[in-house]
Amino acid sequence: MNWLLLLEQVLNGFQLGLLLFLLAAGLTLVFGIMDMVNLAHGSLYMMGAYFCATFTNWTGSFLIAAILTLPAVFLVGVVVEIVALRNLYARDHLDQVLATFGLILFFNELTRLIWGPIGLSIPLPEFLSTTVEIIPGVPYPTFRLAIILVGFLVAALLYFIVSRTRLGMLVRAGASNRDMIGALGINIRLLFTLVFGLGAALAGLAGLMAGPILSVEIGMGESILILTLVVIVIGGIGSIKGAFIAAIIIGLIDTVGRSFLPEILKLFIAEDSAATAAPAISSMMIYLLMALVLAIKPQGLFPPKGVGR
Amino acid sequence: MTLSIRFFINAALLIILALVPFLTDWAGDSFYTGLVSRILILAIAALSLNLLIGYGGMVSFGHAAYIGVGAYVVGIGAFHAFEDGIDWMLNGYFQLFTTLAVSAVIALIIGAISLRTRGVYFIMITMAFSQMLYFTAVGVETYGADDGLTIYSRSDMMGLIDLNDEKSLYYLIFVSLLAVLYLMHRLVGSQFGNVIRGTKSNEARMRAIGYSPYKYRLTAFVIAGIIAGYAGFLMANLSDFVSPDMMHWTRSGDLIIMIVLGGIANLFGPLYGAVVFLMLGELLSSIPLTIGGLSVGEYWQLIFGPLLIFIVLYARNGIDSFLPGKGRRT
Amino acid sequence: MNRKLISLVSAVALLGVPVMANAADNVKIGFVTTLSTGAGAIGKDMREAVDLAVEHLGGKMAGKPVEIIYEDDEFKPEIGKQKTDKLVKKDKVDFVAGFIWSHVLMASYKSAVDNGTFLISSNAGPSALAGKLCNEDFFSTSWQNDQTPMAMGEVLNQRGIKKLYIMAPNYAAGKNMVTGVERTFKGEIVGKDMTKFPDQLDFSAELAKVRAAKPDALFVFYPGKHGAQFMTQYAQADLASTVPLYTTFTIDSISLPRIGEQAEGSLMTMFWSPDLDNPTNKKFVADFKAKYGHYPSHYAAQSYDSIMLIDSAVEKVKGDLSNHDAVRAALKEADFKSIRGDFKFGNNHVPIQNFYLRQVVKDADGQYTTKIVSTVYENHQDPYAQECKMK
Amino acid sequence: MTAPDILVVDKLVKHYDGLLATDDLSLKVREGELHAIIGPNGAGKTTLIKQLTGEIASDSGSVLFGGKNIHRLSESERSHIGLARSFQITSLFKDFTVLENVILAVQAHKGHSFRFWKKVDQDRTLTDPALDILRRLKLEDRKDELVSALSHGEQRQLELAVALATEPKMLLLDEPMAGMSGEDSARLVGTLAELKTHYSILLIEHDMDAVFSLADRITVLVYGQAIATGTPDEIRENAEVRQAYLGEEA
Repeated sequence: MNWLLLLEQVLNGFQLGLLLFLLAAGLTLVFGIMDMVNLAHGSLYMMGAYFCATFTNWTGSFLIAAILTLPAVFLVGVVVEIVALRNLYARDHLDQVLATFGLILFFNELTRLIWGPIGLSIPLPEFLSTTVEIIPGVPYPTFRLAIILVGFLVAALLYFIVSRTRLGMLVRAGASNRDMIGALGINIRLLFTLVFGLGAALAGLAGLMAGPILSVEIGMGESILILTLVVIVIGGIGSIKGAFIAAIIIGLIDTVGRSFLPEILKLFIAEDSAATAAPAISSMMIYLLMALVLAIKPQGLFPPKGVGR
Repeated sequence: MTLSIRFFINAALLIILALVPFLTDWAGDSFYTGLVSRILILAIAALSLNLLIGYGGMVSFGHAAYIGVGAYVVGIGAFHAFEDGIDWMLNGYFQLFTTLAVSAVIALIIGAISLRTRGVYFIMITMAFSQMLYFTAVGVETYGADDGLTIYSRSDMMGLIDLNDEKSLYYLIFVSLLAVLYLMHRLVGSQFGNVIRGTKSNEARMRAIGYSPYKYRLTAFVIAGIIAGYAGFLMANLSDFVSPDMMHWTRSGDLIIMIVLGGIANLFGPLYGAVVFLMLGELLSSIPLTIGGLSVGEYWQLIFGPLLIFIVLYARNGIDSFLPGKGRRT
Repeated sequence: MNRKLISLVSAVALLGVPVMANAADNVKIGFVTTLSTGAGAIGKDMREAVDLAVEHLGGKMAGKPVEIIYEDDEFKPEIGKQKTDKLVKKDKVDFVAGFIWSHVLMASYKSAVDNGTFLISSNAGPSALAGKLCNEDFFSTSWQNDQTPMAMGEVLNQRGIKKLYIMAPNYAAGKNMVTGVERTFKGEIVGKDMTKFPDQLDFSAELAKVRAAKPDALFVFYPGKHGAQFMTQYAQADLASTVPLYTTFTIDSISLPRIGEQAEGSLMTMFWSPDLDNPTNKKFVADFKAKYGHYPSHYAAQSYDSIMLIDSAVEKVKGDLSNHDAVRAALKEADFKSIRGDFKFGNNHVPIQNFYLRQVVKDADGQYTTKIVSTVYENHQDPYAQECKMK
Repeated sequence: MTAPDILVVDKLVKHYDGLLATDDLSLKVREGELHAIIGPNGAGKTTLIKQLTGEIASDSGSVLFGGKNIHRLSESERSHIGLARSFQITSLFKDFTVLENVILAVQAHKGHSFRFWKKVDQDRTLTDPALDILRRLKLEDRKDELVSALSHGEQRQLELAVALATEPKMLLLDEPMAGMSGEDSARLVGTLAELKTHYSILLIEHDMDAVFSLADRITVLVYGQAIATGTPDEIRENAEVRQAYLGEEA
């Protein structure tokens, strides 16, 4: 085994995992507190990427664009919440799935209308588009390191908000006992709108950071949405901690598994069949993992207390 | 059953459907026979899914997988008959039996594991299993991988019915639809259906009065899987083609949309949903209107998306709410 | 707009209004491509080329007005099939052309040929249709999947590459590309990654493996949106200095405006390039740029050829499309000036053509495009032609 | 001469997050008696019912029903040996009619339900017993109404009807009078008085008038422990109860 390669793949795994966490955090909060399945979360991610691309184009600076993008996506989230989603909280999941699926179609076509069918690209500033030698002989893209850093910072910040602030207390209370916060006389509408906006901003952050490496495309939200749903389901719906751990696990398994699976398979089956089986198995690996976790723990790894029962 | 307005509307729809091949003959436009055939097949699949979702509250997000399984049985049979000259694999009864058996076994395995979970976890785990089947199909190069398989001979029904004849195939599909509708009607009103519906309504109370719902739900899951597999058998014979794309989770999503669109827990709902969903796409995409150089038809999803939201928000029983008369499970 | 009215009226036909027979003195061509979804960019390019071709023809073939009916396959096989059904059964077109994706073509293929309608692929080139399943009513104005990477394999040999790393998405066309390069490349393949399709987001894991394997070169095939994605990540990984990149169908005129800077200098093989020196191509590229403001892609070039091929056949039979065999013979003759110069079909109705090595460069206006470096193959026929029983 | 014990609860324990919901709880219910359990909110009454029906597992202790240890039986198996329960918060099948609610419970005790064809509403072996029970609880003329169309009082009656339809030996009634108007309560007291001649009943109730008029014996539960058991008169006189439950100084 090549240890340097393994190390690099672990870094890659963390980078993917933290990106997923940014998306999963918002989604799991909305899910946990409002009991709302929001498939359009991926569209907010896409908005983040498109806004950032446009702002970068206007201002010429990725950093300024990033700072402008966050409030912009927050606003989009708030508008979507007030116009469409607010009326769906009391509905069953099926209605929510259908309506937010409608939102996906709408956002995709609107994007195609405004920005055209060809994707955009986000040019990075010089200092972010180079590589750093993390250990001699292993250069690693600076921007990916930046994603890891931002991911950890946001995770720490969220941890602080959820465990130390009043908003966090309400969020925790909401995830385990939805009726209670109403009883406390909190303005629930405002709380929900704020939480939704926060989730949207996090999705936007993920989008603007994914944009420069994964390219800005129509429909970019859907493929990552599925991964995100897998993350929050494995983690336990409503649990930020669960989302964090599941995101890292998925990131690591996807990346490290993908790169070493052919070698591992060769230990068990003939080389030829290993070569054909490996891509198929690596494609379904995360689904296998999810089915396995749910078969053993039907409420995910860290179900918040009192949810679902 | 009382003869309500709704009864006449449903009957009128069935009569129109029964006449479709003649109407299109008369209009000299056989395209619609094929299109309506496809709609009816998807309606059969949606009906079976509605047993789970509408009556049983089990939101399976992987139902298209069984359509794919059924279609692949036909495709693989035709492939070996064509490539290797194994003629018996073209036998329609053999294919049909295999389709039903394989979809039953797969549904049994998936259901046995998935039904341990509830709510969104159930939605996600059923999707996960269907994606595994999807990627398996993509990975099997012998059977065309993602390019799929072209079916060179339709199932050979030994002279009982000729599936190559458009009208015969249409009527097979139509009669199948009637049979599934009647089966659902009986099932839902039976003791078994009572348990399924009761569990959706109040699972805790079901346990308290002495039921263990698991085995009933699993049975419903398998029944729905078998019917969807049968729909796949028909679909393969209609389109002469199978591909992994038929099993993708978005296809399962389409089935759910049909059900919700048609009005949930309503016998005819999935049929209305399938007709409206598929016709709407066809019609909206050919709107002859251009605004500022952009063809509206090409951006039809810009209209369809908000329409979905509107239906969910203001027409809680889908199309059902627009039809006169009360349609509570006939 | 007329046909859209007809289609609405026909929808009403379901409720019992008979439709009049189509006017027989039009040449009707159905064109199936992807217009919605993210892949709509390719469809747009193809449609622009078809519109330009019709314009060049003055809207007429053999004196008859040409009617093009565009249909959107939404990147889904069954929708492609449904639209093809509609074209042949309802619109009763004389030719169906277009098709970007092999799986959509494979699904739609029987609908057209079983109905006795000519099918002309403007892009997709699955090996089955070139080989065993070749059909006398099916023609291609593109290529078979294996050919372009075979040319690339030769290039790699010429350049003295000994150790090659291969990356491609794990689907039929991806596997064809890999088979193609493996057919001709003589050195050692030190690593091969078939990545998830279509949802792979990130190639970091594979690129790290490439770095660790220390190959002389990297060959990739990432069509459409994945191309831009791959090129960006390849550039960020700083591999260019140690592992040079060779591609097929990864960089095209659709992605170049976005990724030109990162792709400048990179090498690929193809049957065509905007700077290919023949009168038809010069006129096509110049008029296309003038009309739409950007370079045509190979998708556009192939689509242009599809229409011109149809025109040559319609002219040859003097507009009389009633004799199916005569039209087929005329199509097979392919007596027209192609954007590739001369045009000749093999026995399987796939063109026998040249393949070139081309490189990404900046033109005089600062736009990124490709120019031909050398000719790799002359009059190359695909390897599946021998499996086709047609003469 | 006392009847044999039908239910024997011995040293039952249940923890919730370090909180003892039932703490070494022991209790005996005699066959044919109406045994009431009273106690302040949070005394562990509903937890006890849930432990008895098997909805939640006990940490330790044992439950004997009809002399048989039911520790390993699932919730539905306990229903089949004759333990029936009504819910404190009405728990009915909301989109079913009144009759259908009762039929569902009758059906549960007529063997398996893998019967796919025959219409339930045409099956007299199901409808007849269901109609009988509705008649007993005076809900017969409401049989075709949806549950949502019933008044609160009627829903509570139906809650009881569903429990009765499972042909129980013993009823576990969790605050059957919760939220009822005085008139409805009076009617229910009449019903319960009639029922106690047929079934052993464990009744949890806050309505003290009802409890003291109906119960043969009463157990007082405080902080998960049974502090006293006896006839209504004995309980009225019990100093410990007065102190703990009624908050009076002894």
